[in-house]
Amino acid sequence: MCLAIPALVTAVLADDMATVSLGGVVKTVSVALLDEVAVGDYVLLHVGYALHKISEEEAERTLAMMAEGGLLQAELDEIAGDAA
Amino acid sequence: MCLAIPALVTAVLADDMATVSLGGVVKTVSVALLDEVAVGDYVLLHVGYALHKISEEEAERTLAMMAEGGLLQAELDEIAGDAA
Amino acid sequence: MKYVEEFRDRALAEKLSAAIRAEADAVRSYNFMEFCGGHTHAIFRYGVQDLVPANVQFVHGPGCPVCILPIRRLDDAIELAERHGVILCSYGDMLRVPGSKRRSLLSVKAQGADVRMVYSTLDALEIARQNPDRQVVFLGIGFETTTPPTALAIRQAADEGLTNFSVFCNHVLTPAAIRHILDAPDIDPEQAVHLDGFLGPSHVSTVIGSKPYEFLSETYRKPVVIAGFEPLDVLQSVLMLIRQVNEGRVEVENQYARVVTREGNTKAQDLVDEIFELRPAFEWRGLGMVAKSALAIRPAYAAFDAEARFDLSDKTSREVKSCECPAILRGVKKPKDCKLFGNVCTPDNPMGSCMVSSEGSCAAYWTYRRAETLAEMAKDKAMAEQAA
Amino acid sequence: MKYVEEFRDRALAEKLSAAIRAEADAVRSYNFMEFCGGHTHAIFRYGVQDLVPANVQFVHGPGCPVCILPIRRLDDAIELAERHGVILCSYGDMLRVPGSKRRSLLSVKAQGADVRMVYSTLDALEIARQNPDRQVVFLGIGFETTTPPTALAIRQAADEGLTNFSVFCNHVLTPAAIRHILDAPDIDPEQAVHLDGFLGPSHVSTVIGSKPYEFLSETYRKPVVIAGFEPLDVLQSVLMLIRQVNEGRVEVENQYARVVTREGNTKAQDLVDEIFELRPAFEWRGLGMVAKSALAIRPAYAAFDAEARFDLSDKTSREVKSCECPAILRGVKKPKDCKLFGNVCTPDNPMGSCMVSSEGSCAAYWTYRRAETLAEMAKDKAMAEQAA
Amino acid sequence: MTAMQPIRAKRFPADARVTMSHGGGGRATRELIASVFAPHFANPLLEQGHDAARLERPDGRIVVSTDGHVISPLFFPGGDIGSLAVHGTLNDVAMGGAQPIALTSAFVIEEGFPLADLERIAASMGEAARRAGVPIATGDTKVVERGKGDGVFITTTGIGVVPDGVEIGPDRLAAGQAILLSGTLGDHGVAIMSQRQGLEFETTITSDSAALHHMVADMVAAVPGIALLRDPTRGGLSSTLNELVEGTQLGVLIEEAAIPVKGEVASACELLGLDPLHIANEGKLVCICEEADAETLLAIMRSHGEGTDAARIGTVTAEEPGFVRMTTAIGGTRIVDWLSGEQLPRIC
Amino acid sequence: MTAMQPIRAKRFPADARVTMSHGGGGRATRELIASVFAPHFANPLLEQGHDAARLERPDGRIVVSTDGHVISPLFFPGGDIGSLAVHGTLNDVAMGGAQPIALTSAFVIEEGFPLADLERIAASMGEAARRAGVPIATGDTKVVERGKGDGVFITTTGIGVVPDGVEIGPDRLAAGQAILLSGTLGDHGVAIMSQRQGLEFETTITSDSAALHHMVADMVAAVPGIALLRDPTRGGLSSTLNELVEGTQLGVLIEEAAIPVKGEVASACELLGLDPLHIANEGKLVCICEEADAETLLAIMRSHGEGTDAARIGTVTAEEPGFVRMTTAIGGTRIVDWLSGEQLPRIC
Ligand code: SF4
Ligand code: SF4
Ligand SMILES: [Mg+2]
Ligand SMILES: [Mg+2]
Ligand SMILES: [Mg+2]
Ligand SMILES: [Mg+2]
Ligand SMILES: [Mg+2]
Ligand SMILES: [Mg+2]
Ligand SMILES: [Mg+2]
Ligand SMILES: [Mg+2]
Ligand SMILES: [Mg+2]
Ligand SMILES: [Mg+2]
Repeated sequence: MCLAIPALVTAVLADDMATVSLGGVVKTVSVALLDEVAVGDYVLLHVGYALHKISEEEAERTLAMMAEGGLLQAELDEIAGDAA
Repeated sequence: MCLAIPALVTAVLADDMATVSLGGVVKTVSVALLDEVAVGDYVLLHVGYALHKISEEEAERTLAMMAEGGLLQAELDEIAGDAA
Repeated sequence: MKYVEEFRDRALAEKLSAAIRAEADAVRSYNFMEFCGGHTHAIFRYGVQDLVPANVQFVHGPGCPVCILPIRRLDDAIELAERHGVILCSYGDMLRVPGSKRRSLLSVKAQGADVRMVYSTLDALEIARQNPDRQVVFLGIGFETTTPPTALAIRQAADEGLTNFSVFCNHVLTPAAIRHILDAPDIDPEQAVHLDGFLGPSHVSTVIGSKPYEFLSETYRKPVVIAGFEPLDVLQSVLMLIRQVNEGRVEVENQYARVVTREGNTKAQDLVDEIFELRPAFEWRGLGMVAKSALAIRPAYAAFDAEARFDLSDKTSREVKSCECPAILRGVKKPKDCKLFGNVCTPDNPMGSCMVSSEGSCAAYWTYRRAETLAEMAKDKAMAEQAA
Repeated sequence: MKYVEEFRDRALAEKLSAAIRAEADAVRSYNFMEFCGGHTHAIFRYGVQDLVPANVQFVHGPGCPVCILPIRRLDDAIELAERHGVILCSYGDMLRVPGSKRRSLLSVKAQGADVRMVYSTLDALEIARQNPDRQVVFLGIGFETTTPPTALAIRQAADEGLTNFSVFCNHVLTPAAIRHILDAPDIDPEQAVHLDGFLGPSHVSTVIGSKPYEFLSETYRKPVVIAGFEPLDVLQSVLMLIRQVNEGRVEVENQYARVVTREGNTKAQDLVDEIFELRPAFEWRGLGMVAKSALAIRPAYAAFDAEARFDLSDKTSREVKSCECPAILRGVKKPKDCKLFGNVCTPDNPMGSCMVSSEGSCAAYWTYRRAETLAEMAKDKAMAEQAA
Repeated sequence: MTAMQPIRAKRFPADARVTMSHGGGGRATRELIASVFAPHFANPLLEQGHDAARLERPDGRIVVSTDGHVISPLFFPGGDIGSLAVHGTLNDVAMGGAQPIALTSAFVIEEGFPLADLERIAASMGEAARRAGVPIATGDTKVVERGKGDGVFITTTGIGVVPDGVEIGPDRLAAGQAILLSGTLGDHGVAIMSQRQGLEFETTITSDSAALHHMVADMVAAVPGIALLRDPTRGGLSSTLNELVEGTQLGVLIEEAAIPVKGEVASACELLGLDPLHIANEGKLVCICEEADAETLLAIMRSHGEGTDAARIGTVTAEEPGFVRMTTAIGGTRIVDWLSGEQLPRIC
Repeated sequence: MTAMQPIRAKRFPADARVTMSHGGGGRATRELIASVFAPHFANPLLEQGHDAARLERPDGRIVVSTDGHVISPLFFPGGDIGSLAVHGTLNDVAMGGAQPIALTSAFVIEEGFPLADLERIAASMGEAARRAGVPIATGDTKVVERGKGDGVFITTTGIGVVPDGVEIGPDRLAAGQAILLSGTLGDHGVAIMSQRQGLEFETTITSDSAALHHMVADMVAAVPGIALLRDPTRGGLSSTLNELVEGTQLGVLIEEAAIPVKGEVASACELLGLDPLHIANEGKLVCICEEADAETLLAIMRSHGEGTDAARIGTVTAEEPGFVRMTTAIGGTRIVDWLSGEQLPRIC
């Protein structure tokens, strides 16, 4: 029900509409719920509407945290220890 | 367009309707165009309505005339001559 | 089937055939017009021509209601179904007749219009009752036979207070058409076929009686035999006509006495009078405008008159060029004289109305006598080429 | 697909899994409720359970909008489609949910009701524009994620002056439901599951932000991690929850920071505020009446409110007896505890709403973990028999 | 795409209807098949559980024929779409002089169709196939949205084996051959039309729907040199005969008085303005053979229940190539034309 | 009931539509067939002019399969209902290990359908059949009233011959066998869905609709002992595998990461919330064989245009009988279930 997926804005159209691409699949959606949107933005798409922009920076931070999180707390401590 | 066929009245129903039989095929039709109709009457049926009663007497006369008519006028004269 | 099979008896047919051959005067010809399409159909379906000598010729009249409906009226019916979105009900044969641009009620149905074939005005009324939110129009066509059922339907609708039922009335009158043909002011005398007598309408006469044809013998001096639609009826009527001609009599005789009386069905006549009135004139395909030849719904029943209820647009309706239906319906040409016959025009792909109804001349020739007709056409063509 | 595939990476998953196994304290258990059906689905579809130790348990919450719609409201929707003859539009999952007498929107559609699946409220508006002579009702269901699109559709309809479009509004609010579960006044303490933390809503939070969950840590002292819907998001969030628990922290953390902010989408929030107002209370399947847990259309937009426009009859709506959905939706039972599971109740023939949506617990167990569940059920049964 | 392997039959409620799910190709489709079709169609070929059925190596050449059945109404006096779909295709195979060895059936069902009616059709189909001794080897089920179908359409295909030496086909026609008809014309079409809404009439006529391959087997055994067999179905005898001669150097002459037509069928035709020669039959055949074989074949036909009214109705001629001519009841002659335009209602 | 003998082709006007007359069985039916179908289907079997086609005595056992095609939209990227109806049935025959020798086709056409579209479909069907080297031996045409159909439905039946020694069937499955897939999943279903009204999205994906019997011929020649072949059409790979094991003593274990899926197909599935395992394919096959034959067969598949992406995706197991289990992308496991409920839109 809350299915939503990331999509790249490829064109901003009239009437609060935009064209987005999801891995090559192109769809026309409403961006009326966003304050501003630009070509190149990634947005989260839900039932034909963009709900929110996606932050590239945060995504990368999350992935980095995962790689980190994959380390055991003990190993992290060790790394911290080594660094110290 | 003016297709019409003879049918036997098998039952007189309410609302100026009647059941008729055409050689075993039974159909409910309107007899509203006839002054009176009784079981046993033959009627001429057209687009769901009985148009006219059929006269048995006249039908037989016609068939008899045909049999006669089939004789050449000359033969008829002859017969008349013989009888005379 | 009583009153049917007896009138198709082969032994009797042979007797009548022999009598006709014997009595027909070999040195003259007998041209009899059968007004009714019903007769045309019976003649062809049973091969009646094969039972009469070659000098007895049937001239096919305009008595096929489907054939004589002018294309403009058919375009109006198509407009009712398409533009006004009504449920348009009609008898089966009417559906395939091509209107302008070769569009028929059947082809607009195939494109989504709601066109329904009915077997009776009773069905059309029932459709109206079952679809109270739709307008239902019955396309009323036909001669005096078919008119009383339409009149009854209108009265019934009035009695029930149906507000969604109306009739697009195209009912026409036979005597006026026959008179028009005989007046034939527009016919090239060289083309004109001399008519020696008429096979009078069969089922029409059960309603109006034989009296309305008496002007034919009285004014026009033409023998008339009211004839049944079975093949023996036709043969006997031909024999009766030959005898009138040979004897110099000019009478209205009634071969179809088992159903037709001089007065007809007066109850039906009264009902028709109550609902309908004479139109000053009406167009017949083939005959043009014919005075006092058709009925309109009386103003008292205007609520049931589709012409009053719907705004029908002006239109220029066009016949297929080189279709000879008009001349065929006047009896001055035969289907073989039309160069479209069997070539591009067939019952599956009719160009004119005469090719649609099984009572139309072209359809009858195509369906039942195609081999002979095509052979004649080939012969005519060869002769024409030789002449040229 | 950027932002999708990275979050399904197997190597990273294995790392996270190893970390979870290492950090989870073997002598205690961790019971985390995922509120959202989206999480439930991700957990099952990717077999996330297989990557966490047995003492980390997922407790499935009531976060499937299809599952928690009370049967009475569904019966109302069926009535709109059947008795009022509207074009009823809804998202796909809703169509198969059984209402009273096991009738669903899909089954009444099969019997002739005009029920249409739409992918967006934009489609429902378009259907209304294209069918000006029909009433079109959009069955609005869903949490805060799905509400703004409904709000926009209503405003659009108002702007266009559409007179044949309305919404049957069943939009509900997540924080109220979580609060209700934690208050759990009606739950038998023996049955109650102790919850060690929450996987916070993912896409709901993109709209409302993480702030509305702060009461959970502040008032109820429960750790919360707002978690994305991809499997790595779930694993990482579990790790973060374990760390909070192990460290005795109670915070609202945001794992899904790439889309969720503390404030959320204020434009969408304002729009929702303009169109909707709080209902004093609303019934949730499983939870009963929950105060301030749902939205109604404001009187200013009553013209677009199907509840105002149509007269919905009183009805006694009945759940299938012995369907355990209510207890499952509260997290106090599991699908294996329902004796209908897999027996008479399957996704093709659902008895309760939890078996319909792919986000429902019963459907998830059936579809993705049937083998294990049926084995457990057999074991439970054997033990019960031994005990007896 | 879904084999009819019985997986798990289930009992549907009495008022259950077909839904789109039943056509999705998933478990619901399999359950429908297992519950509604498999019990009635049961046979070893179907139980192979494969999407395609494997038959034994045939002892002769293969004959194959297919027909879609879209009849309305679905149930009519003397049969239903299920039995019709079996008989219609078996007969087309038999008209090749072949003995049918297997049938396939493909259903297109309209959403909302009552399962009880579907089961009734399946039962009738199964019974017709069993009686005919021909298994329904494989099948297919599709569901279309309400308003995109008309209850049920069934396409059946028949596979048959024709013995060596039997070379039935239009190329075998020659002037002087006798034309035989296995019984009365028009029973099927009239039975259907009697049920048509707005046209209803009562008659005791029932459809002649029947499988003719057993009769054909005896005919072919006695006279392997039969020139042609045809079943005069849609379009009636007139279309069958026209199909044979149109565009060829041969004609046909038939005798109206010799053509068997039941009294009630003749009456119904009068009522509707139809010609019995245009009306569909579903249990009759036209056989064209050498003059010398005519009596033998008539005797064989008459010895079968389906051929009791068999009659010699005409002759192949060289005189009027391309035309079907008939001596009429009153001794005149006329062309017998194809059915022109639409025959209402749908009769097969 | 009407053989497809070319009588007289005629040119219909460009905007002509199918009328009820075209289904009456009379001359209009024959003209439609002669004008629209015959030119595209032309082959010696059809020209026998008989309602049933007679094939030569086959050199092996017969395999027969049938499918109704009710796809919407009728035209889609990579094909149309015509080519699909040919490929779909040829493939079912090929899945029996057989080489198809003939097809039949039965059309149910909705009144008002544009003749130009019908001809386009016939042309595509004819071309697909010619390319496949399999004649359309006989056919049938019915017309239903407007609102009682959906453009065109086409039921095709395929007849094939399977060489002795080839015994493909579900009874041949055994634990330890390898499961091969001939290429990417979901192309057909996604191509169809991209055209669905109200759902439109743009993609470069085209249907994989293709005939597989040439590839199968090479596979069977190299490894006559192939245990099973199936085309994962409606219901997708999940239904195909479940059909095989449900109710048996065998299970299946597949590896999500090993299953080829195109990027755009995966994206479209995300967009629609669908699982590629549930999506229909029309040019793929699943092959189950002995472990030892897996590489040989993969090499053969990859040497054909239709099998370039062939992959080993799993193994038949004895461990969890009746279930299809999958190792997921992240290394967890789950059951792979049948498609549940309706798959929208109609995809075959
Ligand atoms: S053959 Fe056709 S075109 Fe010629 S007159 Fe007759 S109806 Fe008209
Ligand atoms: S298995 Fe079915 S009946 Fe049981 S709780 Fe779940 S949805 Fe309800
Ligand atoms: Mg199939
Ligand atoms: Mg298959
Ligand atoms: Mg056939
Ligand atoms: Mg047949
Ligand atoms: Mg319908
Ligand atoms: Mg056929
Ligand atoms: Mg046949
Ligand atoms: Mg198949
Ligand atoms: Mg297939
Ligand atoms: Mg339609």
